[in-house]
Formats: sequence, C-alpha cells, structure tokens
Amino acid sequence: MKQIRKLAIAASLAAALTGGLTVPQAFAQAKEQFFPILVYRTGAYAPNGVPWANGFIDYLKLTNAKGGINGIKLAFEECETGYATDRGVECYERLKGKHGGATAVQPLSTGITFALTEKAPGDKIPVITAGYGRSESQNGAVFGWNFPLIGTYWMGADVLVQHIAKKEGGFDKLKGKKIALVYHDSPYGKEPIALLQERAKMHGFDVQLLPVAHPGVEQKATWLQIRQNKPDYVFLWGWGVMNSTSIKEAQATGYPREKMYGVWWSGAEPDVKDVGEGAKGYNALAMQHGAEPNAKVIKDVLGMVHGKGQGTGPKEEVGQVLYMRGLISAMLQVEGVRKAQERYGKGKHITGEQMRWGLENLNLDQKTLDALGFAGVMRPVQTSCLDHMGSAWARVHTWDGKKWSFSSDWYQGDEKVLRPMVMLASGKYADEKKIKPRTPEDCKK
Amino acid sequence: MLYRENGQFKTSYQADQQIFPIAQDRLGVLLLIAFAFVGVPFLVDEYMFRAILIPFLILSLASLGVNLLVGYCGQITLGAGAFMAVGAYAGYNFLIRVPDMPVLGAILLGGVSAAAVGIVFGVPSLRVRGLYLAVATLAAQFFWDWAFLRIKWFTNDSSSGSVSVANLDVFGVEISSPLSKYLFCLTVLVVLSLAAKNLVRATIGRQWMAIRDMDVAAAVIGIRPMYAKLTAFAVSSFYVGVAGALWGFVHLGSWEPAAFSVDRSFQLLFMVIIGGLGSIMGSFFGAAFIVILPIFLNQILPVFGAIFGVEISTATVSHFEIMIFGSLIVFFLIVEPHGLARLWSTGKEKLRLWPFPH
Amino acid sequence: MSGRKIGDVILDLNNISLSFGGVKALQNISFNVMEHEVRAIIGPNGAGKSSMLNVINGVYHPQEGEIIFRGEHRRDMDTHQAAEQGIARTFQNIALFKGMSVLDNIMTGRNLRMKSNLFMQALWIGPARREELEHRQKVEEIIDFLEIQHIRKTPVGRLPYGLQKRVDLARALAMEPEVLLLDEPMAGMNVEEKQDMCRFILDVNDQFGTTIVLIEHDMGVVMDISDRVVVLDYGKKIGDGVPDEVRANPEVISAYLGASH
Amino acid sequence: MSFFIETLLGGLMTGMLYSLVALGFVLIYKASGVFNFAQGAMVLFAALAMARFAEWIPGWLGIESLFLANLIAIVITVGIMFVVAWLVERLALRHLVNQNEATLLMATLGITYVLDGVGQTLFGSDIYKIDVGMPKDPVIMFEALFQGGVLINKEDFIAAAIAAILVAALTLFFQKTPTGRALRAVADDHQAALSVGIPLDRIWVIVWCVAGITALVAGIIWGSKLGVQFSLSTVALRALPVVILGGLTSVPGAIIGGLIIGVGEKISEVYLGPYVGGGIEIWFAYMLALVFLLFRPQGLFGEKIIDRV
Repeated sequence: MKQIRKLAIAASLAAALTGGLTVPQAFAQAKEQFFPILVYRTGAYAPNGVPWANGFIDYLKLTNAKGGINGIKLAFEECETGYATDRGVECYERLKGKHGGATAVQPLSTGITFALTEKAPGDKIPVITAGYGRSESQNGAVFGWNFPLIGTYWMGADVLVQHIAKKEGGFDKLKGKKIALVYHDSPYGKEPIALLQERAKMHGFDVQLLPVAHPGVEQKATWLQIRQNKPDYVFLWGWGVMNSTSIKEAQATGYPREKMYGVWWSGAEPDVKDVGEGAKGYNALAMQHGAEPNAKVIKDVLGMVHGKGQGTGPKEEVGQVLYMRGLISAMLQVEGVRKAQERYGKGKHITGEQMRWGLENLNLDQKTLDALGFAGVMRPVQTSCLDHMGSAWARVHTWDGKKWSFSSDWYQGDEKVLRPMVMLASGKYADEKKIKPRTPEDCKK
Repeated sequence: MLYRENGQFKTSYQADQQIFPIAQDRLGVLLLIAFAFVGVPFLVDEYMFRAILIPFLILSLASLGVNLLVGYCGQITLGAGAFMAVGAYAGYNFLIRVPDMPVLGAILLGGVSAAAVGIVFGVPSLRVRGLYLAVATLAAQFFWDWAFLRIKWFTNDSSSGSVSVANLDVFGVEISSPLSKYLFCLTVLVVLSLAAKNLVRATIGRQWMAIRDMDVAAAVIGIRPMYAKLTAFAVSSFYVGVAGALWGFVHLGSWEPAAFSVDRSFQLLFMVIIGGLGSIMGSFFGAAFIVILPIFLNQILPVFGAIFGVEISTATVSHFEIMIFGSLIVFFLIVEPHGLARLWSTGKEKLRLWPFPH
Repeated sequence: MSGRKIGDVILDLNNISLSFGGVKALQNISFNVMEHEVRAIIGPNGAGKSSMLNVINGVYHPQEGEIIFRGEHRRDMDTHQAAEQGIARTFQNIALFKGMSVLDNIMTGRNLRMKSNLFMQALWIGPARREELEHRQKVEEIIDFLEIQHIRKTPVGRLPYGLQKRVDLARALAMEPEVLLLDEPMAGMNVEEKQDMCRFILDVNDQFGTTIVLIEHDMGVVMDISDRVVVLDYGKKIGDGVPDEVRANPEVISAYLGASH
Repeated sequence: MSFFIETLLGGLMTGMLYSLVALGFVLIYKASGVFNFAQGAMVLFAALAMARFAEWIPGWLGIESLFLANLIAIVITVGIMFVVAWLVERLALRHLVNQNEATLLMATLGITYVLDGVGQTLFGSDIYKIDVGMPKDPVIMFEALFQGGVLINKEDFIAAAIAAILVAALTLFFQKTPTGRALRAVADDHQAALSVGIPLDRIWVIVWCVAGITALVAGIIWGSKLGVQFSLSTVALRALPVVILGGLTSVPGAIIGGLIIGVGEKISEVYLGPYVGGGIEIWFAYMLALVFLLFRPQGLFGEKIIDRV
C-alpha cells in the first residue's frame, strides 16, 4: 500500500515536471487575430473583474458575429491572473505567442501593467490600459507601447476637482476646503495623489491622505478619521470589496454619501448593490460611459450574442458599468486592428508592431461611434504618437438606490495642468531608463 | 546495478568530507548542472524561460534561504517576503544612487541589506520560539510592506510608489534576452547553493542544526544561541534578499511591494516544507512543486475538460486549481512529512540495494 | 587506579539554593569537587540531582549561593562560560541532535575550538577546510576510543538507546573537558552495556585525568567507581563522604528505604 | 473626548471580531496542538454559506419571513461546518498526529486553499449581504455629557451582545457538559485523556465544529456589517497578533487580547497614523504584540515554559 502511494507520488511528480507545461501551442493562422485576455474571476477582486471580462468577451463575440474585422475572425483565450503580478506575467508569456501572436494585451491591474511595461517593448506588443496604468504613459514618445486610452488617473482626479469646483461655484471657492482621499494602498491608489497635490497648491484646498491596506475590508480607523476631520469631500480610489466597505463605513459613521466621489473603478453596480439604499447619493466618475442598458451596441450584444445562447455572463448584467468598461476596452482594441488594417492591408493579420500604429492613429469620430452603436455612450477618440490617451472627457454619475444615472455635464481634463505633469514624469522615466524619446519624425515611420 | 558505492574507499578524511561522497552522485550532479547550462538553452522556448524557469530559479534561491533558517536552524519564519522586498528595494537604491554601481554589486548589496534587516528582526528569536516566533516575523512582513509603500525615499520619489530598472549588464554582458537572464540566475543559484552546502557541512551549519534539535544541549557545549540564530537569520536573509533583487531586477523589471506580499512568505515556507526541511535539494524540489504545479493545473484542467467534452470556465479552473493544490499539499504532508527530499533519498537508498532488497 | 593523582579543589559550591516559583529544588547545598576525582551525586527521584548539575554548568541560575570554579568566585555560571572553561556534560534523557549523524553530533563538541569565519566556511577554503580536517582527526580518535566506528554516519535518531548514551558521552569528550558532568550515564542499560560504560568512564578519568561528577542510581556502580559521594534528598544535602561513610549514614539509609518502598 | 470614546468603541468593536476569530484559533490549538490557519477561511466559508442559503431559501421553500429564512440558513450552515470539521479530521488531521508545528500549520494552509476553492465554487465570488435586520444608520447619544455627543451604531451593540452570548454559551459548554469537560481534559493532557478513554478523533471533530460555529458567528457579525466576500478570509491575518498577545492556549487571553489589539490598532491609526502617512494599523498591532512578547514570551495568559533537561 505504502509502495503504491509512493509510486503514485513519483508518477504525478514526473508528470508535473515533464508533461503539461508544453501544452500544445496552436499554430499560427493567417485568418485570425488573437486577443489574449488577462482576467480575474476569483479572489478578492473578482466582483469587479468578472463583469469587465464578460463585457470584453461579449464584444469580441459580437465582432465575430458581425463577420470579424474585414473578414478576419477574432480568436481569444482567457487566463486567470487573480490580480497577482507574477501570475499575470506568466499569463502574458503563455498567451503572447499563441495563434500567430498577441495583438495587444490588457492587464486590468496596475501591478501587472508595470511589469508588462518592461516586457512589451521587447516583444513589440502594445499594452492597452483603458482607464488605469501609469498616468505619464500618456506620453507616447517615451512610453511607446503603453496606451492608457480615454482616461488616466490624473485626468480623472482633475475632472473630480473641476466638478466640485463647479458645485462650490468656482475654483476660488475651493480655498480652505478639505478633501480626503481614501485610497487603495498600492501604486493604483497612489496615482491621483500627485495631481491632487498640484491642484491643492493652485487653489488652496487641503488634501488628506487616508490609505487603506489590501484588500480593504478593515476601514474603521479611516472613517473615524474622516469623522474627526469632517472633510468637505471624500474621494474614493478603491477596487473590489474596498469600495462597498467604504460606503458602508460612511453610512455607519454618518458621512453623507452625497459628498463622496469615487473614481471610475469605484462606481459600478457591485460596489453599491448590496448597500442598496445606504449608498443613495453616492457619486462616481463615469469614464465617459455609465451603465448603458439602452445603447445600441448592448441591443446588438443581447440580440446577436446572448440571443444565440452564447453570452458570457448573466444576461441581467449586460450593460452595467464594468461590463461596459470591458466592452469599450475591447472595442478600442478592435478598432485599433481595423485602423492598422487600413494601412497594412484589409483582411490581413496584424502584428503587434502594426497594431501600435493602429492604436496611435485611432480616429473614432462621432459618426463612427454611432455606427458602432456607441451613440450617447462616449465621445470621439483621437490618438496620436505623442498622445496615447486620445480623449480626456468624463462625467459624473450618481447611485439613486437602484441604478446609476448621470448627474453632471461632460468635463475635459485640463491640459494646462496635466501636460506639464505628464512631461515631467515621463521625462524622469526616460532618464532613468535611458530611453530616447521619439520625435514626431520617428512616428511617421 | 549502476548505482553502487561498493569499492569506493575513502583513504582520507578530505575525500570523506566531499559534498557528494558517492561517485555516481557527483557525476550526476555535475551532469545536471552541465545540462542546465548547455542543454536546456537548446530545448526550451521563451515561455519556458520567462514564465517557468526564471521564476523557478529565483524562488529556489529564496526557498534555499528560507530553508537555511527554518530547516537548518529551526526558526520558523513567515516574513521571508519582506526580506525579498528589502533585497529588491535596497538593490534598486544602490543601483540608482551610487554612481557606476554594477548590477551584480547592487544585487549583492541588496542581499547584504536584507541580511542586516534580518538580524534586527531575528532578535525576537532569542526570546520566543515556534509559532510565536512565526507570528512575530509577520511583524517584519507588514512593516516592510508598509515602509516601501509609504517612505518615498525608498522608491526614489516615484509618484506611484513602484520602481523599475532597465539596461542590466553584468561584466559587459547585457542581461535582457530570456536566455541571458536564465543563465545569469542559474549561475547565481549554483554559486550560492554551493556556498550554502559548504556552510551546512561546516561548523556553523552544525551549530544551526544543534540549536534546531536541542537548544539547551547546544548551549551546554558552548554554542552561543544568539550567534547561531542571528547568523542563520543573516545568511538566510542574504539569500532571500538576493532572490528578491533578482525577482525585481531580472524577472519583473518593475515592481511594487505587492510582489513581495505575505502570500509570497507563505509560498516560500510551503516550498521548504513540501521540499524537505534541512535539505538543499529539497529547496529545489519544493520550489519546483509550488511554482510549477499551479501553472500546470491551470493549463491541464481545460485540456482534461476538453477530453470529456466539457468546457470549463476560467473561474472554475482557478477554483479547482486551488482546491487540488491545497489537497495535494495536505496529501504530501501526510504521506511524506519530511518532504520530497526524503522521498528522493529513500528512492536512492532503494536503488543502492536494487535488485537485492535485503 | 594508577596514573592519576587527586589534586586540589577545582569546583566549590557554597550554600546553593534554587527554586522555581514556589518549588524549592535545592536548599542551601554546599560541597566541593577535587581535580581528577570521580565525584558522585546520589539521591532518590526528585532529590534535585539534575538541578545541581544544571546549576554547575549554568543552565539554571541559583537564587542564592556562590560557585567557585578554579579559584574564581561567581554568583552563577553561564552555559557558554562553563563550556569555554572546560565543563562538559551529558544528559539524563539524551539530548543529542536528532537530525544529525553521529559524526556531526560529535563534531559539534569541537565548535568552541573552530575559529574560521563564515565566509571561509562558505567558500570552503583555507583555514576553514584545514580546521575541519584537524578536528575530524580528533573526533575520530574519540570515536575509536568509544568503539563506535561502525555508526559514524548513522543519524543518531536511528540508534538504540545504549549507543545514543555513548554518542552523548563522545560529544562531551570532544570538548576535551576538565570537568565532565554525567547525568545518569547508565540509566536504562543492561548489565553488559553498564560494564562498558563504567570502563569508559574510568578510562576517561584515568587516561585524560578528567574530573568527573556523575549522577547514578545504581548503588553498586556508584560505590565501585566513585571517590566521594554526596547524597541529596528533597533538595537538601543529607550526606557527603567516601562511599563507605555514606553507606553507613543512617539518614541516607532511611531516605533510600523511604523513597524506594 | 467624545471622539476618543468613538475611537475606543470602534476599536472594541473590531477587537471583538478579532476575539471571535482568535477564539477559534485557541480552541483548536488547545485540543489538538494544531495552529489552525484555516480559521479565516472558515469564517469566510461559514459566512458565504449563511449568506447564500438565506438568499436561496425563500425561493426554494416559498418562505416569506426573513427571520425564518435566516434561521434555516444558520441551521444548514452549522450542519455544513460540522461536515467540514468531520472531513478535516477524517482526511487530514488524523493522519498528521505527532507532526511538528510547522507541518501542521502548513497543512491548515492547504485546507485554507481547499476551503477557498470550494467556497467560491459553491457560493460564488461576488459580494453578498447578510441581512439579519440590523439597524444601519448611526445615532448620536450622550449629547448632555459630551459636546457633540457620541456617535453610536446600535448594530455594534447587538453584535457585542451576540458575541457575549456565544462566549457565555461556550463557557457553559466547557464547564457543565460531559463533552466540554472531556475537551478540557484533552487540552490539559493528551495522554491522560486517552488513558481514561476519551476518543481523540471525536474530540477533534467536536472542537473543529465548535470553532466552525464561532467562525459562523464572527462571519454573521462581519457580513451583516460589511458584506461577505472572499477577502474576509484575510481577517485571520489581522487576528494573529491577538493569539500571541493573549497566549495560544488561553480563552480569556483571546478575548482580552482581541480587545487590546482592536483598540490599539484604531488608536494608533487615528492618533499616530497621520504623522507617518497612515496605514500603520496592521504592523502596529504586530509590533505591539511583538514588544509584549519580548517581556512575556508565553503571552498574556499563556503558561510559562520551563526547559527541563
């Protein structure tokens, strides 16, 4: 008996060491475009990771249902990162060579983004970080392969400051106000600090920094401090379970939810739905889109994907905020491919390097967006070699106890504030890494 | 029949004190190292290098360090992740702040800094032991997690708190391709493993083991518990720190404190316990098991599913991955509490006697 | 007993008292040990014999009293100091290093004499390597002396009890001590093993001139091999003298009769 | 002053939850010498089961009453925790008798993974709510005494009462029932317990089950306040300093240690945190416990260890 056991161990070990690691690699196929998808459907951040992934995949399915990109079908494969950097790197390495090579990669984690930023230039694979990642990577001259499309944290924080300034009746009214930033204690949560401090200097308000340790289930002390200091506004830079915990603690300490503003990663259904009425009045940035159950693209998804029984997640969640985020992220990548095909040949397979050109020359005007079914969902996006963000527009939406609805006009991140910060930080990065920034001439190549 | 030590007589103590007293072992290990240096580069692809082998080598080094402390000196630590972080961040600071700092120097100095920090956090071991000590080392873990997030000096005032290094070169050779990274890590690992083996067969190693097995008796024969424990903390932290620096510099390139979280500490302790406490070889087995098994499960489960015609969702795969991983850990602890290294040596002993079992 | 000559007092214990919480383990005990002699401590279970040895080599620190070792007056000993000044010790419940081989166990006994630093050991060069060989030679002599050549490489955990006791002695001898404390070296042995052990103890005493302090239950053995005997009962000294004196001491007789029946 | 009282109350409230988790640690350690790292996973598992069954039962059985649904969910969850205890004993513990502490610790970490996986597979990874009808909005009290009054959550007091009832019930169980006395006998001396014929395997199942019930209570309190999600299992890490402060073998130690750590955490974060950038509460709790250990290595109420050679 003991012998057999030992034998079994030896066998399983041998199998582990030699076998499965060389899982058959699919051969390159010319007629498909491969989208690796790094997701987290388990663990601390699953509530937010899941809808994003569902939206992303549904859009790829929709694209295929519509005939692909000029006839090229999309191939895709998920890999679970669990929000852990090393697993993320493993996933990236695993997927990047499959199906003729990854088109681009979207890590949905600031930590993984940092790690891939180092690897992408070598592999010539663009890293799309729609609404996250490092803010200075907007500068495409230095960060040649990073695309923080349609939103960086600096831009988001800037819009929030603009919004409260408007509420107060002008930037001059911000003087002496107190803003508390409750943030996830990680590079992600720390991103907005630089901008808030810059703005604080300009307008004379106070920023109080309140870090919350991963995963953010213990915030008693944070909210006691808020109760003590009575800030005029609370900005929330959380993710996963931290968001709903913050709102619940705000309720428990009696802080008005109307004075709370979340970033776009802290303003979706999973963050508020189990708080229900308690979250009423809570605001969050909308990264252009909010919950969009009535958008045409959602009707398409419901009809052509879910209607055929091929939907990825639960049907009720289609069109929710994070679902839309995933969907738009996928759309931007698809449109990148389409743009690249315009230059490198319609109906052709696009390499990572060609994809970069496509992403750097995105030009989604309102007409195109309307045609894609995004009317009313988002504004035009136009990127360039030097601007990898492409759009600095955002608005605010508010939870009314049952659903998210917009509660502000559009704002645009202030170039005068953002640009110098981006240039300074990316310049420092370039120095450290000894990167020679690309010139506009380089971009034409 | 081939694996025998019959006829190999030692005529000097020197010959008897070799690392591998049996000729076949010696040859085997040399062949293995030669294969790792020369053969592997021709056989594996980039994915194997970057996603499996390099992490495996680096975590082997870390697990070796943890094993020196836990396996040889008997001091349980749950703070190894913090010492990796200290190694990585200290190495980073040496690299960017000291002009013309060579990369290798920065990595080693990262290890030295980790050793210094290790000594400080080893002090409680003089008073408390066992699980109390394990929990006490978590203080180091959480303190450094916090320090690297909060103290801007450590991250060179980077606004996000994450740091990165680039343009690694060692003695004029650029360390950027997967192969060069692999060879670099392999060299460091081989050299440091050899040093570790030397330490554990020398007087310091015996002192550590004496403290581990029976600390009062050790004190009675003149071993100073303070010296033995603190050197164990220092040497162990040095190894772990170097591993941390390699993890940051070579594997990730850019990192944040979360790369060295408490999960990493647990992972390292798993490695030495599954691999075998008090065994250099065991550290490698453990690292292989812990690094490779989850990835293996993650890739093989969908394949299994496909065989039976079911499509398993990513979430289910992950859930099964951790369930199977957890069960296998319990299973291994039950069938061989002394770790994979013990299985290995039992196997060898059988082989020595084969085909005559008695 | 040919070659040895009993010398002056090497260790003198004055009015030693030791207690744990409320329990008084030793009360006001005084006795001395002379150079080169075999000194026995006897007494029923719980008399405080082991505690006495623990006080001598610094594992326990008495609350009161004074220890004079080689003319130096001390309030208490410290284990490291004791070892450095040549006090070695074996244990009642064998305190060998279970995870190590016999050879390594004995080698630890040499640790105080090994001076090479960590780096040399890590690189296995120069002094470290030389030292290792030198001390190995010395250890092999002890192995030969105690006739345990055949188990050199065996992990001590796998050895039978009698042999473990012998390895315990070997480790103490490897320190080349001046004073050797033996805590029930023959407990649990059969007659043959006891005879061997007695022979070893007397040889050590004889050949190396080592002073021996031993605790033993077997009265026959004690009376045979020791020069002087001290008797403890419930933490108090009730007798001290040459074997014949002690044997005749009525207090000792009653303590033993009372304890064993 | 009123703010200090609020901080103190907040700390006590958090501390109470730590105490409940630590209580689980101590019960299992006393009875089996296993440092059960899976206690956090058990809290999560129990809370998830409870939350999900309370959600499903109205649909399954057509019950309208929230109270009834919760009650049935609690009963089912207790049953599940019993099965978990039984399986743990059957499949893992009984094969690991006499292993060293580190091995046992790792085994419970293995169990943690299994529980995390099973829990998420069966019950999902979303954020779920436990609605046991606790009042959510705070009230201001003692306005006459302090300027501005003291902000108080009734929920906290109800939770504290539940915890107190649990502790009282456990005390009764240990003091008055034959099983409880047997458990104490095992804790005091394994050999002795065996020699008077107490079946160790049954004791282990019972003690794991009791730990499972304390986990459920902790889970309900926490879940009702902040929701149930995977991250809840990290509460084990927050409760660890408690057991080293209180002593691994002491029930009063776990309770008082929990309160000390809870209060220490909140006061340090609120009053010291702002000077060093905040976020210090985790390591501060550990440092507090550590410094304490240096003076009293066996913890607040642990037994002193004397080396015998």
